[in-house]
Amino acid sequence: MTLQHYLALSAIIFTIGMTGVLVRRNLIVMFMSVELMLNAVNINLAAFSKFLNALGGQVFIVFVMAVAAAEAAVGLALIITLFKNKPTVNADELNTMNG
Amino acid sequence: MLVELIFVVIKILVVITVLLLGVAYMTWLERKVIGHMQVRLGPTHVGWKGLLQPIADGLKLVAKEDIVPTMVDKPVYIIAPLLSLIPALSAFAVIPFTNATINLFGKEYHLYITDINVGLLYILALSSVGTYGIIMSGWASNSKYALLGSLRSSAQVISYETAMGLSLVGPILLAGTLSLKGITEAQTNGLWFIIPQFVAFVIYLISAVAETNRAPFDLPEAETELVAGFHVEYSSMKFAMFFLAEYANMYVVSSIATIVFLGGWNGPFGPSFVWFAAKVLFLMFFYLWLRATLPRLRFDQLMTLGWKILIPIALVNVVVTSIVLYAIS
Amino acid sequence: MISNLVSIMPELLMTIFGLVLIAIDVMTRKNSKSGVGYFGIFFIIIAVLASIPVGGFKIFGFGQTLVWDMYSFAFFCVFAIAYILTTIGSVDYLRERDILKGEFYIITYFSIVGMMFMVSATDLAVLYAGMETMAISMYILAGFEKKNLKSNEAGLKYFIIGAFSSAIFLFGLSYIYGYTGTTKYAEIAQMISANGLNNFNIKLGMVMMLAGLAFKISAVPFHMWAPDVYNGAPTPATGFMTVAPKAAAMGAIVRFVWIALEPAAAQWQLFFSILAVLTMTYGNLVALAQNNVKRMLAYSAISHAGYMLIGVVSMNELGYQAIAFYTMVYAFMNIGAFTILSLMKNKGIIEDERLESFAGLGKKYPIISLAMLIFMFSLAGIPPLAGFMGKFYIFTSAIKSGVIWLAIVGVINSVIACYYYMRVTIFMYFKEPEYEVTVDMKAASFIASLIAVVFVLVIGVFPSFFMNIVKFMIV
Amino acid sequence: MSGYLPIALMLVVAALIGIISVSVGFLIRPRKPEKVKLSVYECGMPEFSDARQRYNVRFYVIAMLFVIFDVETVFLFPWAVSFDVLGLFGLIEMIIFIIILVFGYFYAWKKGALEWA
Amino acid sequence: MENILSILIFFPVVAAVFIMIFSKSGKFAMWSAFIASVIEFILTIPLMTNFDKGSAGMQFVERYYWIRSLNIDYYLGVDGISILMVFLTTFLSAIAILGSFTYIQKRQKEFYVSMLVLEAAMVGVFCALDFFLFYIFWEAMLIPMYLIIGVWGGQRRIYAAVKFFLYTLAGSVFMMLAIIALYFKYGSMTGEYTFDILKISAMGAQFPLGFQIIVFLAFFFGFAIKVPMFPFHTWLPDAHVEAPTAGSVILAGVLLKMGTYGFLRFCLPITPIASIKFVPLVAILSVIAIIYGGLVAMVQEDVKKLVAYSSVSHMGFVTLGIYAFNQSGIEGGILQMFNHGIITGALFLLIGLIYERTHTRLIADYGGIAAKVPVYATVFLIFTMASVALPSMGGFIGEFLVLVGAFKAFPTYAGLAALGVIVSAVYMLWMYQRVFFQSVNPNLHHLDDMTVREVFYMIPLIIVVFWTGMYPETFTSYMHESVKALVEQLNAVSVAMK
Repeated sequence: MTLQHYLALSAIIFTIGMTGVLVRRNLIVMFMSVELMLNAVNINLAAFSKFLNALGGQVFIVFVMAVAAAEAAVGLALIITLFKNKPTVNADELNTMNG
Repeated sequence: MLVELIFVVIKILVVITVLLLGVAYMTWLERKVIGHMQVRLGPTHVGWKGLLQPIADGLKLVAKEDIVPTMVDKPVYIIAPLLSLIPALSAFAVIPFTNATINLFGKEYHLYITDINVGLLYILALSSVGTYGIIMSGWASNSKYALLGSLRSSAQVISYETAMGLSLVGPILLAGTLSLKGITEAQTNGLWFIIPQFVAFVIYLISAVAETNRAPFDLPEAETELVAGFHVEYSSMKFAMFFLAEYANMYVVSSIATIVFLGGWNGPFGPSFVWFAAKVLFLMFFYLWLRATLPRLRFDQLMTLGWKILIPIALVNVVVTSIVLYAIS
Repeated sequence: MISNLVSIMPELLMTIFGLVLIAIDVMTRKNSKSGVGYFGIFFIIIAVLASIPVGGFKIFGFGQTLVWDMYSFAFFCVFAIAYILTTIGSVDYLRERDILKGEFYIITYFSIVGMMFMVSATDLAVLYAGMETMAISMYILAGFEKKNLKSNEAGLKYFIIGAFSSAIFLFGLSYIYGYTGTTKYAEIAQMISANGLNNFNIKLGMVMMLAGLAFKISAVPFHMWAPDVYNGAPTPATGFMTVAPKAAAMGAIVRFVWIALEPAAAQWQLFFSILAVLTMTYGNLVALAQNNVKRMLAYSAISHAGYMLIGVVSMNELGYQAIAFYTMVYAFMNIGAFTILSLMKNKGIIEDERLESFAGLGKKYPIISLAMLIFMFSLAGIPPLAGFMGKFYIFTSAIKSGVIWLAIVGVINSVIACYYYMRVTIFMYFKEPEYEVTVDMKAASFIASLIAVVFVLVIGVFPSFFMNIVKFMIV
Repeated sequence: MSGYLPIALMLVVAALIGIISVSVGFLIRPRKPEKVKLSVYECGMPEFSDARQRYNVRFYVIAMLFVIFDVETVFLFPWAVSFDVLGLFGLIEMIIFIIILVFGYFYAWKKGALEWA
Repeated sequence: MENILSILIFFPVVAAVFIMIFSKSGKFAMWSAFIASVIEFILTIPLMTNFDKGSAGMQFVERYYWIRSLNIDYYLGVDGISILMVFLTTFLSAIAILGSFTYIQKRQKEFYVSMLVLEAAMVGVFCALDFFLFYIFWEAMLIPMYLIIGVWGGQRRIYAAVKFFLYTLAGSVFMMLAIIALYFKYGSMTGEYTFDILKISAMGAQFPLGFQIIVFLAFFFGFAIKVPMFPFHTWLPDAHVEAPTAGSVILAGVLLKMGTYGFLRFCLPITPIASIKFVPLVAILSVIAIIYGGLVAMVQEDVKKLVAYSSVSHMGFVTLGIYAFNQSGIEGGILQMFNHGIITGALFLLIGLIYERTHTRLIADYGGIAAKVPVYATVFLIFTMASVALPSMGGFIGEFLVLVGAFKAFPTYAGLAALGVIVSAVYMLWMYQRVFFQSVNPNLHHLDDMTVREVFYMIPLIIVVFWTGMYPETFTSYMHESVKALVEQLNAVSVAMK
């Protein structure tokens, strides 16, 4: 398990997440894809932290996780308020403002 | 290396076997104890004093028809019980139940499976995973009772998880480590943490009961209103697995309480394993006792207790502990 | 330890005051929630006054991960201005729509804490934490009008794309961390000057990170969220969102470029200048085609980010000062414009913010129209209004550093931009009304726009004082 | 790393036990599906509608609160472990942190997020 | 006396604010604006009388720190060239305001406020000695003028206003870049960063050629649009035609002069080498403007448009004279600026007042009105003659001096320009004939002659036209020294170039 392995794994996960955000149209799935991207970052940070023998990266992961939690809370709340007005979670139907 | 590996596998198998037996006989004990408390006898027919009852129950469950209702979300429906059971069993990987060692080929080995420096965090994390099993089962069943039960259950579990986590901060402050072994050793030559952290202990105990969905917090499966809660649509071994998971979780939280507050394997004399087992079993008995004694709470009372009483007290406990600790040192 | 506390003293003060605001919010009755905002103004003024870095001092804290200096202070002033104007100007709008809640002010307030961390960060971790504090608050603000579908959409779009951009930012950041072994700006700079910028991974990381920041300032091609979000969000919130987060991200970019990229400045000039050109040009050209003033201002906000980026491209002290000054000026004029926009109401025939709503306004509401005229021409950069001073400063910095072509692109753009700002005045003054439009100017909005107008004029004529605020010492 | 290998093994064993115990009865258990048996339980009546409907938003609020508070609790753990090292400054910082948390908590309380009636 | 220029600039602003706040009725607004503009004009008289004609330098200088961090000063002063322009501005503004009394029927208050603000900005442009200040005033004129055209203009006023605004702005932003470039160039050469026009002008010859060319082109672009020179003139007919009378008067009378003033004040001294290099370009464009403007004017059917195109032609003389680079050419140019302001202003006023009565400006709708409105016909004839440069009237002296200067510098172009004089006689007289003689248009039965007010504001214009025609020394004496200094500087440069 060299550093490159971890980086490759995280790059793959990141790409999957990114593709998910760009391709999928279900808001929840898009949000989950974003979380996937964040986790890819966490893998990177953990790997670097290990191979650099520095703790900074791991501290950063805690940051990222806390932020991801806050984001989840806010994001899901937004989805719920949207759903109350318009029962859909399809991103393509968010077209009230075209122009 | 290979020896080590084999030894670890053996340890795992032993622990799991003991655990499963413990779970099985806990059901027997539960029926017996509650029976006697209610001036009944409990199971008597299968074996001496009904001692083979759990085995019979197990066989029955294995042989029962496995009904999968038509409207369920099948993959999720099947994964859900596994997701409840696996974390409950896996938690035992880090529980140090004895300080005895064994000498194999000139090398000392611990008898507990392993010790990691974030043991407590690992257990908390696993118990969170268990929530997924509950919510997935309710969602997959496509039954109103199951869904409501699972929602209640997960709401309850996550509500008390916060209080539980906070109550553990005090002992961690005292011990200065997250390793369960470390916490036990911190109590070897001093007070058990139940003395300085009595408040935390009480909070932990209440939360633990709620975490495991046991009476008087057994709302998710309240028979009278929700039939059986989240596993109403489960039968056969899938149902049994929820059952196993519940009892295994009881063992887990009791073990944590033992380690964190009651000094773990520490005892004035005798083998450490016995002390550990005795403390755990006492706590398990306490569970049964509660079930026999207390009526079920209303859901709003449950939430009020968790959010408005336990969490503030736990927070105050953390602050006070840290300030006192700083003042002493 | 003391220096640690002093270095985050403004942020700490703001946080404490923010908590007090929460307490006030909880204690006030439902119909007097504007009091929360007014208390916020009071608190923020105290915080600003308490945190003036006397004599240009500069305090590093927490192992050089953040710093409080004149530069941070200048941006703090911008945020305070944005907060004060938004607060006063929003009361009537929010009450009208029945969303006058204390949370609006509290969230705005806490977002400022995040912004302050962004501009005073000298470490990527602090930058990230601040950025997310800001961003999450902004998602809520954008979706604040729960019952309005447009607002919901705005919030969600902002959220998805914002989270996406922070993920990209973070991924880049992780590479920088991995290959330089540090997240501190100064140490990154050392690594770069020692090894050059030949490491592909560092470059990739930088590009991804800067792209993530570019999302936050809505720079083209990372702008796609901006029009819809600015259009859908409640108007006062839009006013705030076009100003403060942009200023914060600009401040963060500047500090990053200033310290971390300093050894490789020349290589990044091209990157930023392409970004600037695209941003200005795209924002302006699309704004030309808009018939909804709010949307037009949204695109104009994109183009203004482009002008600000010219200051980054300059890579000199003057450019950085220019950005701070520009954001300050922009706060006054843009929030002023949005305040007036938020008052427009016609009786359901067309959208309130349509250009046609402004027809004949000059005759019916001369004072409001005059204010709008001033804001529009200020945004267009016509002297003697503040907007001109901002642009002048920016172009001065560009010429100083020799990127004359960019200055030329900039001025051509500002001429193009002039046309769509003028359209508003055309409708106000030169056209007869087609629909009945009412502008319900209450005391609070009046005061907000009055403050904005006065400052736009004052900064336009006597910019010295404000230029001195943004004068800071170089590291 | 070796500390984690047993955990991985444990997970594998636990999973195996789960899977085996589900599938062990496969050969002996009866299989007589019929329509009524395969319908979900609804007090013996034919099922009324799909169960996955919208449910009380309070569950959601609780979930949100949990996410926030639990993650905040996570910050307490490392602090508690290295309490000795951090000293007074760490204590002050954490008290500030807890104060912020408490404000958020009481805010949620006052806004009725913790009520269940 | 030492703050006279500031007073001149800010008095109209104060008056505008006063009107904005206290005016309840349009009548009050118009009278107070008129009084304010007359006071403003009276204030210029001591300026004129106290001016030391024997000095080429700046007088009445005021200088205060303004934006210290960029070394921008509030720096005012007038020399022989600009003082005439200040005089022209205040003079025409007063008359234009008086001339709007009946023309402007809606939103009078705003109109007069705009006029006063515009006046202040115009005076400011001519007095500013700091580049930055100059630019501020230069751009500040745009907003009131834009409003004047857009709100009170004719049918296509919106189009005209926007076109005017964007053209002018487009020109001036490049000027801004040039100004900033000069700031840094001067700073890097001397170590002193300043926007001081005089200091930078003094350095003019030492700027490297390439830099001079760039700066020259930027300035040229801005000023040529304002003048307007030939290819940049397309905004002018629209703006003049659509603007209300007062707007046209100010546009033609003052705003166009700013372009040529800019050439004199900036292009020549700051970029002398580039200016000399670009003489052929400017001369050719000027000649084209003279002839083209005249020919286009000839075929116009709209009187106002005709006068507008005649402005293009006349302003061509000005630029031609300036780029002759000799005493008579430049003096002729300045005099022509002054005269053109008076004459074209008067013509626009006259067109405006007949338009108020008939609501048409097409030549074909008139005819034979000389008999109905004899006074009007007489006054119109005077200014027509002045416009075709009849000797003894203002226009003659200016054009004559320009041609004398131009013959010295570039005879061919001067010859072609002289043709323009003939063309202008053709279109003006032909227009006069078609409007005032021939058969009477049956629609024009009720046509009142000029009222007392109208005669009253034409009289000063007539006086000035004859005065400049008979005794130009009154005005040229102001500029002799300044122009001499300028010519000497240019000669020194051209000698050095050889």
